[in-house]
Amino acid sequence: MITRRECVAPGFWCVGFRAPRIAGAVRAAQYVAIDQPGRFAVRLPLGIWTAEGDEITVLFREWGERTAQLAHSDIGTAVDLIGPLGNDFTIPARGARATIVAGGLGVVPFWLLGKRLLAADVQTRVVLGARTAALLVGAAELRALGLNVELCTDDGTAGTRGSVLDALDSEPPADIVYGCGPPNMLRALSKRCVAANMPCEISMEETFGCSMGTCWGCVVPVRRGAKQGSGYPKAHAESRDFDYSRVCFDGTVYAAADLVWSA
Amino acid sequence: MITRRECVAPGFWCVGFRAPRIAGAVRAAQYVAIDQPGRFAVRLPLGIWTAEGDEITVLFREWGERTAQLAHSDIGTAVDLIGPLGNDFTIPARGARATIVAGGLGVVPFWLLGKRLLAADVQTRVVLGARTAALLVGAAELRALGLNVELCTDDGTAGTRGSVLDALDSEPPADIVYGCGPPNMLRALSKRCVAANMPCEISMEETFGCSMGTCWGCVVPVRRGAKQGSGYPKAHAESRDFDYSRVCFDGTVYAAADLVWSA
Amino acid sequence: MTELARERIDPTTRIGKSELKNFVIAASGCYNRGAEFGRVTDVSAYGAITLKSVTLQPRLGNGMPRVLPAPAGLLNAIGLQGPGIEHFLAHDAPHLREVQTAVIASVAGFSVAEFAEVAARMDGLPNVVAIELDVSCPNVDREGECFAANPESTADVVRAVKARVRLPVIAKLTPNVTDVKPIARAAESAGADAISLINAVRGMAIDVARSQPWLANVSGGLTGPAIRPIAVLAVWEAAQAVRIPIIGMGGIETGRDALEFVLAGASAVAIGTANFRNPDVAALVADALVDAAAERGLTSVRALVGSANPSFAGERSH
Amino acid sequence: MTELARERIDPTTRIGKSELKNFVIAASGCYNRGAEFGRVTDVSAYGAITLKSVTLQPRLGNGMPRVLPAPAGLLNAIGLQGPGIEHFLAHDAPHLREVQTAVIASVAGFSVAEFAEVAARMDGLPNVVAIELDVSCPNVDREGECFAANPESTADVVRAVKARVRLPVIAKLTPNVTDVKPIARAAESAGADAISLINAVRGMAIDVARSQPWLANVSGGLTGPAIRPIAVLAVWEAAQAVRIPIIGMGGIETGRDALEFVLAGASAVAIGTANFRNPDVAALVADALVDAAAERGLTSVRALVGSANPSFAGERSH
Ligand SMILES: Cc1cc2nc3c(=O)[nH]c(=O)nc-3n(C[C@H](O)[C@H](O)[C@H](O)COP(=O)(O)OP(=O)(O)OC[C@H]3O[C@@H](n4cnc5c(N)ncnc54)[C@H](O)[C@@H]3O)c2cc1C
Ligand SMILES: Cc1cc2nc3c(=O)[nH]c(=O)nc-3n(C[C@H](O)[C@H](O)[C@H](O)COP(=O)(O)OP(=O)(O)OC[C@H]3O[C@@H](n4cnc5c(N)ncnc54)[C@H](O)[C@@H]3O)c2cc1C
Ligand SMILES: Cc1cc2nc3c(=O)[nH]c(=O)nc-3n(C[C@H](O)[C@H](O)[C@H](O)COP(=O)(O)O)c2cc1C
Ligand SMILES: Cc1cc2nc3c(=O)[nH]c(=O)nc-3n(C[C@H](O)[C@H](O)[C@H](O)COP(=O)(O)O)c2cc1C
Ligand code: FES
Ligand code: FES
Repeated sequence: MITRRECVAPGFWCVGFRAPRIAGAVRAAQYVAIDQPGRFAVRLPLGIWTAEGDEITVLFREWGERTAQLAHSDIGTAVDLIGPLGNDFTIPARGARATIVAGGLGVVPFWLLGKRLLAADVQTRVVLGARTAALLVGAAELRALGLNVELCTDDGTAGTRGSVLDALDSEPPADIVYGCGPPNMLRALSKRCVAANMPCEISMEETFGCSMGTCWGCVVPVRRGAKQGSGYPKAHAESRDFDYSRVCFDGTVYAAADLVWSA
Repeated sequence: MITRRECVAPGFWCVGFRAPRIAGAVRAAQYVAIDQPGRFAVRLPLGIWTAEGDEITVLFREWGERTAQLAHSDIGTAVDLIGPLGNDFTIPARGARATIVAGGLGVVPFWLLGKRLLAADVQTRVVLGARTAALLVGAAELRALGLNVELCTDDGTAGTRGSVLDALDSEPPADIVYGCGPPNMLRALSKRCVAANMPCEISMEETFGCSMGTCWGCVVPVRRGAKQGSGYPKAHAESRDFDYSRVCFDGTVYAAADLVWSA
Repeated sequence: MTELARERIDPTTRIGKSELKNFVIAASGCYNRGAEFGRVTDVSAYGAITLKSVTLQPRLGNGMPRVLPAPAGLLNAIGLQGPGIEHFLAHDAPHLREVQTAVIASVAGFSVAEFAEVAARMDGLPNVVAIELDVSCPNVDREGECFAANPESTADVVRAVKARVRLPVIAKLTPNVTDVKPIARAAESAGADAISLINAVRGMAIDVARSQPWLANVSGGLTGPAIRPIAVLAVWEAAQAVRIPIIGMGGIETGRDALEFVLAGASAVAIGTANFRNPDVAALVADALVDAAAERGLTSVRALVGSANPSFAGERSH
Repeated sequence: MTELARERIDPTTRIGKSELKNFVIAASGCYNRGAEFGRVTDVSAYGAITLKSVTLQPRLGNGMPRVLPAPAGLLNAIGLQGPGIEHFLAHDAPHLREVQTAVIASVAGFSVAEFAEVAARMDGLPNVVAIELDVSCPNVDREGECFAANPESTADVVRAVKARVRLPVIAKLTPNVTDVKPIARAAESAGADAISLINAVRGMAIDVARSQPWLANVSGGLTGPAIRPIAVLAVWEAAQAVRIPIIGMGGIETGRDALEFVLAGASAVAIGTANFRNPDVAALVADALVDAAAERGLTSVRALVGSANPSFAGERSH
């Protein structure tokens, strides 16, 4: 059931659901698959933003029809959720230093992760970037957790001017880097961390069909042998050598070193 | 905008809309064509039940997806209505005697007609029938107008046991008969009135496509030469001789003498 | 890429030698003669409206029910109810000059000779800028397959009509075939000035309560958003097969939908079922196409045609 | 007509010599090996589950994106990603005995010999009660048309497989043809024990923002409620053309939807896309079919088969 609904920025919404079982079990980077009334043939996957008490929230943009319908559903509407789905991030040892790098709505997995890292006494730095100030969401909620959040925008309309990657240069490397955001940012972040031999985990996104690991519609290429791959043998006819992994079921979190960006 | 919503019997709903222009213009037997959010390709036609002040109501059953969605829409929801559409009944001279015969949801056009007949000092008898008591709706609202309403059910669970037609035998013929309801009832009523040379007007229903007279999806057969027919010449290849009329645009009200039931 | 002011974008298109003031056409069978829609909307927002297909003889059409809502679509089996060409010329044609936009006449027939005869009598009517051949209507029981299921019979109809009329001729193709490309090519070789596609997709529903087909005609044609992916693919493939302009249609409700067809290779789009939901759809779509050109820094909507289709065979404006 | 108690209705059906405990089958490609769905639902509600099609060689499948929501449907172009028969036999087949219902193995191939080879190696696996031939997958780039577009090549595949396997063989047909009847007849004459239809309908979408096809594979297959009227008609026509049992599918979400297929002539129904919305859809549909028989005073669901189709060619139970 929808418990709250707030327009947090033009086109951006935060919607809450009463979902005690999910709220109790959820870990960072997990998502729910939402079935909506209307002629949608597949569920809408949305990352879980916050979880407190019996309630979870999602933070999303009005992309197309399903997100628009959710954004305009009334409080009290019954909603059919499956979740929490997907794997989660690795939590380092007490005292370690972690850097979270998020682009735009890539902030979603990091409320839960930030909370967890704080509880685990991990020194956490958060860098939040976007093209422009209007697309920066979630910073206030992360700060409210007690996290230190640095902002940057490509056009300098909020925080430092520049990309989240530029911001990484300004401080000593962390023990682990977490990333979520647009593909170009993730590719650059991933390559950089792999080159620097820095542990890095990325929460990936693809268009989903089933959200349950059965349709193979949501794959990303991973290194052959990666534990999240299909494990199928190399296809003789294929010249390129990589494997596919289902983001919905084997992800959404991958070690940067396992991801193949050139496929 | 939806102003009220009431379940008047299991599966039967009365929904109100703020629609000043329609409420001001509507005549009995007219309908609205409702566009709903969701993946419906065509509008839902519903007869207008009451009209008071700025508000109209519709009275309907949960048939399929569109009526179900409307039945479960919240008060305050914006709704796109086109209307009032369709023609209306003939009103006889002051002092005339009229009989209204309705089967089930065929009651819908008769709140507006009853009100109009009362205002025109027409002596009005209303016979409302259904298969069983649970399918009888609208009687209270008609009585509240000051109309005298007789009930009958096939199974005797409310009012007299028997069909609305049986009820017709019990009193002297009227100057005009109005009918709306299931096809079998309308056919019998129609034939009886035509045989008795009694003026009779029928509000017809068919599955609609466009609701605007352009798709020719909603036709009923009428006598060739009827003013509501297409006026197209007789097709050489056709052995049967009748014409088709668009219920949405040329109807919904037809003189019983113009309707062809055997086509 | 600079964004251009809307007023500086050329919204027009061409079907053969006829120019249309914008890309958006009312699909045949969904707009009647425009008289009824005049009540609620403005016909002039359309670049052209296509008339309901006219046959040689009057036709009563199919029995009832003729329509049924389907998931994201509409099933219909009207069966070409119509007055026949004689009555049309006498009673409807005189009103054509009142229509506030260009008119495309649509012809349906049951033999090559019928098509040629009706088309010839449509040629030169007031406001009429092109003649569309409904060789693909799936609802009418013809002996054997419908014309558009077969390249030769499609070509036969086009050739016969071209010999009799001066206006541009549009062959309207069906998606109910294994491969639309040879049929599009046959229409082009036979002299068609344009092709339009898609007509309705064959389908049916069973009335489970009465255990019989829902439509009196048993099967019907599925239209509306449900068929849009099928239609976009048909346009995409046809646009790789022929050089003549293509009028794309099937499930268009918004500017975004129309843009899919234009980028795939359509030089115009037609809207049928969506008129039933939104009588103002034409203006909305026409404006959105102009905006799309403006956003991309193009000076005409025509410059968008085929730009997502690397094997587009038609002429590119840019 | 008396209403019978649900318990007294026979819910079973037959595909060739194999009996299924109910009418409802999981469609190929939508249920994987059942292991993943086990998390959220009960596989045993299905009368059978069809495996994702297996090919001779391993296949990486298509690039991304592979799916896109469409109006009342889903567009997909997975491209038969899979382990190949060798790896399947070694790693997946041993788990088949754990599946809590009957299994239909699905085979896809790029030559007649491949089909025969893979099918032969599937014959006799634990729990497997039939072999379905995906001669109609629209996503994979084959030289020329796909097998199921052509009666002869469909028959060639069926004949070659029948010569190598003992299990009932099901030919899965495509709706992307001008006429499905000759293809169904060819499959029957070649010895198929059943046919299933429809596979996905060909379609595509253009990503208007990037001005390119949305799917990496350009075109894909449309599934879900959008295609239901197309599927019901295909089953209706096939049921007039062949006497072997038909497995009907395409857009089934409810018992009412399934009943349309059964009344049209399907001896079983399959559900694909609807599993993605409602993991409990199988039980819901199976129960509704039993209810439908009960309401009509019939003693078996099988007695409903074809009862809306006057020209139904199969055997009637009543
Ligand atoms: C695991 C996971 C978690 C996610 N979490 C979040 C989250 O927390 N917040 C969030 O905002 N999103 C999230 N997403 C993304 C979200 O699920 C998708 O954007 C989803 O597709 C939106 O559904 P929709 O029906 O609203 O839009 P859709 O109709 O699916 O459209 C999606 C996008 O494609 C565009 N589009 C569709 N068709 C076309 C076309 N033909 N041409 C051009 N563009 C087209 C739409 O305009 C829109 O931008 C997540 C996705 C995944 C897989
Ligand atoms: C002018 C006019 C006025 C009307 N006024 C009223 C009114 O005042 N009140 C009222 O209640 N109704 C009224 N109706 C009827 C109403 O518009 C229709 O019942 C409409 O179809 C309901 O839409 P829906 O989407 O809810 O159901 P639909 O999905 O359109 O289904 C309509 C009916 O068909 C059934 N159905 C659909 N598909 C199948 C199938 N394959 N097999 C068996 N059954 C199927 C549904 O279960 C349902 O009973 C009116 C109709 C017209 C034309
Ligand atoms: C009710 C109805 C009647 C139609 N009649 C005709 C017709 O007479 N001739 C024709 O060529 N197409 C006819 N069509 C097909 C449309 O012109 C169009 O090709 C099809 O509906 C797809 O477009 P849409 O999805 O926008 O409706 C008809 C469609 C509908 C819905
Ligand atoms: C993601 C996906 C993958 C599919 N893969 C296969 C396949 O490998 N083999 C096959 O025969 N059919 C495949 N199909 C087709 C389905 O089995 C079924 O024929 C089709 O989806 C229509 O049913 P539906 O509308 O219930 O989904 C696939 C369908 C989907 C949606
Ligand atoms: S969305 Fe179906 S496997 Fe991931
Ligand atoms: S519903 Fe279209 S003409 Fe009546």
